[in-house]
Amino acid sequence: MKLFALDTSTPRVVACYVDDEKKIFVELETKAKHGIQVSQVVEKMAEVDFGNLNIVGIGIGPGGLTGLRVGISFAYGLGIGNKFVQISSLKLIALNGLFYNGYIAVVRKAREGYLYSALYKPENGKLDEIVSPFIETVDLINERYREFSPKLFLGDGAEFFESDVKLNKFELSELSLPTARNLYLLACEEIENERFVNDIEPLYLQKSIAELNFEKRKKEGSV
Amino acid sequence: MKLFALDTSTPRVVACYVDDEKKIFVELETKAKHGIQVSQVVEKMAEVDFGNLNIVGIGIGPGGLTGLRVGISFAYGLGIGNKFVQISSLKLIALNGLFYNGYIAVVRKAREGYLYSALYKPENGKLDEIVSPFIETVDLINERYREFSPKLFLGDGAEFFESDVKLNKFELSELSLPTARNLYLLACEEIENERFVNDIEPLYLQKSIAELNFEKRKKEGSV
Amino acid sequence: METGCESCFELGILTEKELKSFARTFSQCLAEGDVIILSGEIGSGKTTFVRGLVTGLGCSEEIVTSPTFTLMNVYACSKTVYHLDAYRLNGIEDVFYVLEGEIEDRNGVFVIEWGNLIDSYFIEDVITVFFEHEDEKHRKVRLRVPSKRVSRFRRCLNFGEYKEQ
Amino acid sequence: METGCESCFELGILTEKELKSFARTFSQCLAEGDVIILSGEIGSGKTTFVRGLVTGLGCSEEIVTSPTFTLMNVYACSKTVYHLDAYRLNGIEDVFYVLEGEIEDRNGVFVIEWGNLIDSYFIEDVITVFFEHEDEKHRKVRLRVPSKRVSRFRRCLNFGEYKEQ
Amino acid sequence: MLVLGIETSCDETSIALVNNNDVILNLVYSQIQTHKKFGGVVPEIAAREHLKKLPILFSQLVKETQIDINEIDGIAVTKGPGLIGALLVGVSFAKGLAIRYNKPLVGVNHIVGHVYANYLAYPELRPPYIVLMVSGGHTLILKVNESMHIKIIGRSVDDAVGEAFDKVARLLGLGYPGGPEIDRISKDGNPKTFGFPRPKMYDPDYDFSFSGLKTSVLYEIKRLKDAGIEELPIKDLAASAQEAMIDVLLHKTTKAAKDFGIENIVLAGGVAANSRLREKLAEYTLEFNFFIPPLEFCSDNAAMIARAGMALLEDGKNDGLGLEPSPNLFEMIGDEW
Amino acid sequence: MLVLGIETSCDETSIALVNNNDVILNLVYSQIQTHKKFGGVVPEIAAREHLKKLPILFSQLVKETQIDINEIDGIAVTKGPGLIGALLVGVSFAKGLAIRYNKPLVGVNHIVGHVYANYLAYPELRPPYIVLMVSGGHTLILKVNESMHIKIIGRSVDDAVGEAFDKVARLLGLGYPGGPEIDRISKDGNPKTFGFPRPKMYDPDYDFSFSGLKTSVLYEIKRLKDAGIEELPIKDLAASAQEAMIDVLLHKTTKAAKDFGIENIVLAGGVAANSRLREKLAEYTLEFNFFIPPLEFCSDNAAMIARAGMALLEDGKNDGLGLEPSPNLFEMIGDEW
Ligand SMILES: Nc1ncnc2c1ncn2[C@@H]1O[C@H](COP(=O)(O)OP(=O)(O)OP(=O)(O)O)[C@@H](O)[C@H]1O
Ligand SMILES: Nc1ncnc2c1ncn2[C@@H]1O[C@H](COP(=O)(O)OP(=O)(O)OP(=O)(O)O)[C@@H](O)[C@H]1O
Ligand SMILES: Nc1ncnc2c1ncn2[C@@H]1O[C@H](COP(=O)(O)OP(=O)(O)O)[C@@H](O)[C@H]1O
Ligand SMILES: Nc1ncnc2c1ncn2[C@@H]1O[C@H](COP(=O)(O)OP(=O)(O)O)[C@@H](O)[C@H]1O
Ligand SMILES: [Mg+2]
Ligand SMILES: [Mg+2]
Ligand SMILES: [Zn+2]
Ligand SMILES: [Zn+2]
Repeated sequence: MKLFALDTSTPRVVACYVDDEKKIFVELETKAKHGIQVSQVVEKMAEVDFGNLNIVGIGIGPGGLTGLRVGISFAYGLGIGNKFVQISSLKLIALNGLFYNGYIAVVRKAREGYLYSALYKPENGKLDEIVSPFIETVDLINERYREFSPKLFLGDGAEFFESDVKLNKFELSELSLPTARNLYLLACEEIENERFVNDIEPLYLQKSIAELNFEKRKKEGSV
Repeated sequence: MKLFALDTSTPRVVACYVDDEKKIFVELETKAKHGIQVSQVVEKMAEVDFGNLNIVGIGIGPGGLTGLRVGISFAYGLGIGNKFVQISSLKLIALNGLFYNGYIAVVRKAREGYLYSALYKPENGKLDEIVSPFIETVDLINERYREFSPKLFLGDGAEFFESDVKLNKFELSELSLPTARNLYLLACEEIENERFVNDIEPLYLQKSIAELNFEKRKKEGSV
Repeated sequence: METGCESCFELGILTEKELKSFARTFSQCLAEGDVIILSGEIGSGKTTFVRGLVTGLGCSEEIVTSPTFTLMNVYACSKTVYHLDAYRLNGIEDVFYVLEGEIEDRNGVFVIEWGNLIDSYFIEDVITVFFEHEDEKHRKVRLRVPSKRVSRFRRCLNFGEYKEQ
Repeated sequence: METGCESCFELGILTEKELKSFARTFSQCLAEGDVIILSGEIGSGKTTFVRGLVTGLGCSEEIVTSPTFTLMNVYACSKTVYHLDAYRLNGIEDVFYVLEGEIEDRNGVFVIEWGNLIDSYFIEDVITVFFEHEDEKHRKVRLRVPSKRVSRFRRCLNFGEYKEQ
Repeated sequence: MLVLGIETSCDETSIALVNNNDVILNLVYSQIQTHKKFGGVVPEIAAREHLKKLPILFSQLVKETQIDINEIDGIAVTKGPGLIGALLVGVSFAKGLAIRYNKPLVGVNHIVGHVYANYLAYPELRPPYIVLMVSGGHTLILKVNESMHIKIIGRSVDDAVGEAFDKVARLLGLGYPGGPEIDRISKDGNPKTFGFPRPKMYDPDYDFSFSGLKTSVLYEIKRLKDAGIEELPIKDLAASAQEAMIDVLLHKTTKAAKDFGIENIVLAGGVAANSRLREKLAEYTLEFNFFIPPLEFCSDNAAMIARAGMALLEDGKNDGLGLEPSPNLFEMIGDEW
Repeated sequence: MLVLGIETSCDETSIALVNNNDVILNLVYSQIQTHKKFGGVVPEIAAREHLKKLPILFSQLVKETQIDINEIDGIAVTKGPGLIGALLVGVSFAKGLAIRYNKPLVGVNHIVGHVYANYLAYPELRPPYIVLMVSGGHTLILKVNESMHIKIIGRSVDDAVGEAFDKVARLLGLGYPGGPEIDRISKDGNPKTFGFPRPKMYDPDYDFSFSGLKTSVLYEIKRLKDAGIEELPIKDLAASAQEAMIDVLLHKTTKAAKDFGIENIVLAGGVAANSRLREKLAEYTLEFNFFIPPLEFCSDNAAMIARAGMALLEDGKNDGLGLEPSPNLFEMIGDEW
């Protein structure tokens, strides 16, 4: 197996390369744009033979739209014609809480009071998806997750929620970002289950924020 | 803060660089010796200004002796005259189980039936050290940890123990290795608590295996 | 153009020069975040109006070009001017994405040609300038502002060479 | 040298050539993992003995040099020969580290000059060769093997030009 | 030199394989959605569309040409100007290919790409030349010297000419895009019926102004209606409006060529497809050599990008992983590239 | 050229600052532990000791010389031969310094380092020369040609001469290390009293054999004891044994020099400190030029490493991060470097 995987859904670009001889994990977070960061990450993998990959793994979001597309297009260039596996970017973050005895709610800021979110439950070292990724306001997310307890909130939107675990701010911010090693674990899970695809489907999530706002204001207007 | 940290206690060399502008995390595992791997990791941090670090963090073991010394000597070259922080290499591995609701026992093969071990308990996103690193046989380790329950065993020696969590072999092997991000978290914990040192004390752990074996055979001889 | 509009200012029939001059004065009555809809047929003077507007914010009128194809031009004047054109948009859905993808900066003024095509988007208070063809050299211009800002605009616009209701 | 040793073979007084020849034959009686202590004063023939030993395992005697300063030489013969010298070691503690740091391979034979200095380390069965000065050209050599291996060594050593008890 | 070209700067997704001046295959994703008036013009939607279409086109190209990508000499992708989200899709995909097949990668200026579309039809074309770049978004006169150094010497101060075509067409009740419509019906119209103004025709600069034309057409229509004419002479109106635009385009362009002593005039952009423009070039062919790209390469396409990139690759240029899109490439360096 | 040298190949931890041929400061960690006969000889312990001592020495060097490391031109560290764990400490530390101060880094062959110890005292020394390398671990004759190409032409087939000194000293009941002891008491002894053999003295090769000497001394002692002499003539025995060793060393070395037509003979290693050896050189000074390092630089030290490294740095060599220790450097390339 010669696997290269990449996730560009957050400000921290993470990538890994694994074959029989070596494993390389790289994570990069700078002020540069995603296009530049992906290039820098690839430069840190100079010993990788990108001409001979057999599987390309790619984070499909949700997350920053431009960053996601940079990653997915690049993955296409690397792997078109070969096998792809798709990694859920929120699940990737959730993996930071792999041994939590409860529910992990990943919440990532989209815009204007809306967040991307999904809910997972760790079971024997794997994460079960309880609620698939969706986009909503803080209140409605809390509503949706009310029945699940206890909860650990991860993601850059966690500040708006109350976890049942008390983490300090710095630690929470670090645990709210993906790691390359976890990307590898999720890629392997996909490979193990033979969930290969030829076309990558980005998870933008249905409505744009402006549209949601618009609908919200219409409702308010008619009240 | 311009922090560079490194751990060479396992076959996977991990390092991070963090300042206000950027964060770089690298993990490398190849068939090459530690000296070469450290050089390769550093080459992947070409944008780091190693001439202007103010803190150097280093994993002090226990672990492979040669690898440890390569890392520590290198860290000395980088940071002598500045501040060092020391990271416990077993604790670094334990951090993979950060949210486990129980005890994390890290066990790493030393030689001839002996293992390095330590015991930790996660509390609110930090690990409390319950038993400091020591070296012993499987049986005596089990003995020592009998009173603590439940337990998750991590480390390349975990195959000799029974965890209360069922992980598959591959996943266990990955979670038994350090990550660069966790190295960063532990380095920050040291910095936060201002545990700076000028001299690095490697944790070789007191007796050599041969000496332990010798004593053991003497006992058997006199029985 | 509707009549009997309470918070409207009829500027009357203006030459190109007068129209630009009004736009210049008008620009100085704006606040950060204001949305200005420019409503009128092809060639009725919307883009010309923006030329005048930017001169009131310290820019030169040459920087203004038609945003029909670019969708949005941004002029860095004393306030940032986001000059949009809804002419080619397919409706509200596209508007969502234009604004979302482009407008990071909540400060500045937003001027939207053909904004009436997408007025259902604007629930909050907008300022609208209506343009009507009079003849080749003249346009009829009306300004409508949110009711609570009427007095402030009245005061602000009192000075200058243009007509008021 | 002790007398009345049950599992001993007295080789008697040997010339240098005879000593090497015996070492050669002796080498073929060894098993993987065997530890051979060479005990005797300075110049009593221990290193010379190893020269003979390696020729019985397919190597040339020139490859053997004194391990006094190197602590351990490794000869890659039909069995790997670990040629140690305890002359400079500070006692058991050092032995631990020499063996631990260097000996990855549990296969091979371990030959230790001045091994008697560290004999408390060896609880398992070792083979010991004792060397005594006779005169400038002759040495008195005795072999002691673990009791359970006596008959096997007797059979193995029966052929060759040397004396036996 | 065999070059793979990729174009995703605006709304057209295109990929092409070009061997020197021969276009082996040029694929442009056709806009099928008729319910949408204008297609995916919005940046976010354009970018999403490119991400969907580019891999499909690539696979189709490989399948139809049976090319082994290892055989190509380099990859050329549009660097700018354009929409940043859209450009990023093409550039990132190109980088992935470049790394995987270990090929040099160059970023191409879209405008320069339009200029090079001509080389596909006229391999012998060499600078210096004057370029008239006319499309929906651009109306420019460029001066290109011997060393391919490009300077903008004239531009529209208000509406682009393509935009003018589109708005006039709308005023006349014609469909979109307006240019081809006006072109079509003007064939049966009289260009002299109405004397629409040629703004800035005699100004000493090389700039254009087209916003006055739409008002002239609009007021002419009003006049006719006020005069009671119910059935408007659309064809004549169209032909006359077109004539005004073509006249000023040609006048200014040839003036620039004469002033700078340059014989070669190159046309580029969607409006270069206009048949009246092509007709009227005949009036100037004694003094100048005109180069017009084949219809297929007037509007945005990847073949022109591949050909423009070829010039860079031949010079040994390789932007590699450091290539980043420049949405404002056009403005960022003022009037020069 | 200002060079920082680091030596951790065996049991001595040393760091030095050398400017061209001047040693600004040479620090060797003194073995304080007297209860240990031989100090940290075991590889694992040696490596641990180096890790403890090297930073201390470095800090001391910086403090005493007040050097700003930014001023140095390069770093030289022993690459091999030696103990792998020990070498790694020096090499890794050196790499850290090299990266931090952005200085070129070169790996130095320890044997070559011993040769270069002479340059510190004799800056004018130039190859070709014959080297007699004599220490506890090594007894070698090297031929160094004009281009500093080094070939081993002779070696001990059994015990090293330093080892022979140590074992003879033990037989005579003297302390450790034996060499300096024998040197000392031989001054009051008669080297002709006993005619100990000079093994391989007249063999046509340049090899040595010293194991026979220890038995000769041992048997002589027996003879004396058997003859009833209670108080052994230690000084004469020592002087005679020393004479035998020195004779054969000088004979073979000068023979090699003559056979190869080389005038310069360089001594290196701990035994080069021997005063009788230095005396007897006088017999050959008409035919040859002898170079002996200052006492301080005969045994392992970092100054010689710095000086040897300087030659590499002047040639623009920079191993950088790719430098890895070669514990078997000596053997790996056969008889040649
Ligand atoms: N009184 C006037 N006010 C404004 N413009 C005038 C006036 N008289 C003549 N004009 C001319 O009318 C034209 C108006 O064009 P402009 O591009 O401003 O219209 P627009 O409303 O932006 O049209 P579009 O719908 O194409 O955006 C310009 O050429 C301008 O010079
Ligand atoms: N019969 C003999 N057997 C062995 N060696 C002999 C004999 N006669 C003479 N010698 C000589 O005695 C010397 C023995 O030296 P050798 O180095 O083998 O001794 P050793 O026991 O290894 O001493 P050390 O304690 O220094 O290691 C050699 O020079 C060898 O040639
Ligand atoms: N035959 C034609 N005559 C005049 N204009 C035309 C003709 N064909 C296309 N156009 C115009 O060209 C423009 C599109 O050209 P294109 O180069 O694709 O534009 P851009 O690259 O600016 O999007 C439209 O404005 C259209 O009306
Ligand atoms: N004055 C002397 N005369 C003879 N031998 C000496 C003298 N001084 C030191 N030696 C010998 O030199 C050896 C140590 O030299 P050194 O170069 O440090 O050895 P190595 O590098 O092989 O460890 C010891 O064997 C010692 O007996
Ligand atoms: Mg307009
Ligand atoms: Mg010996
Ligand atoms: Zn174009
Ligand atoms: Zn030495």
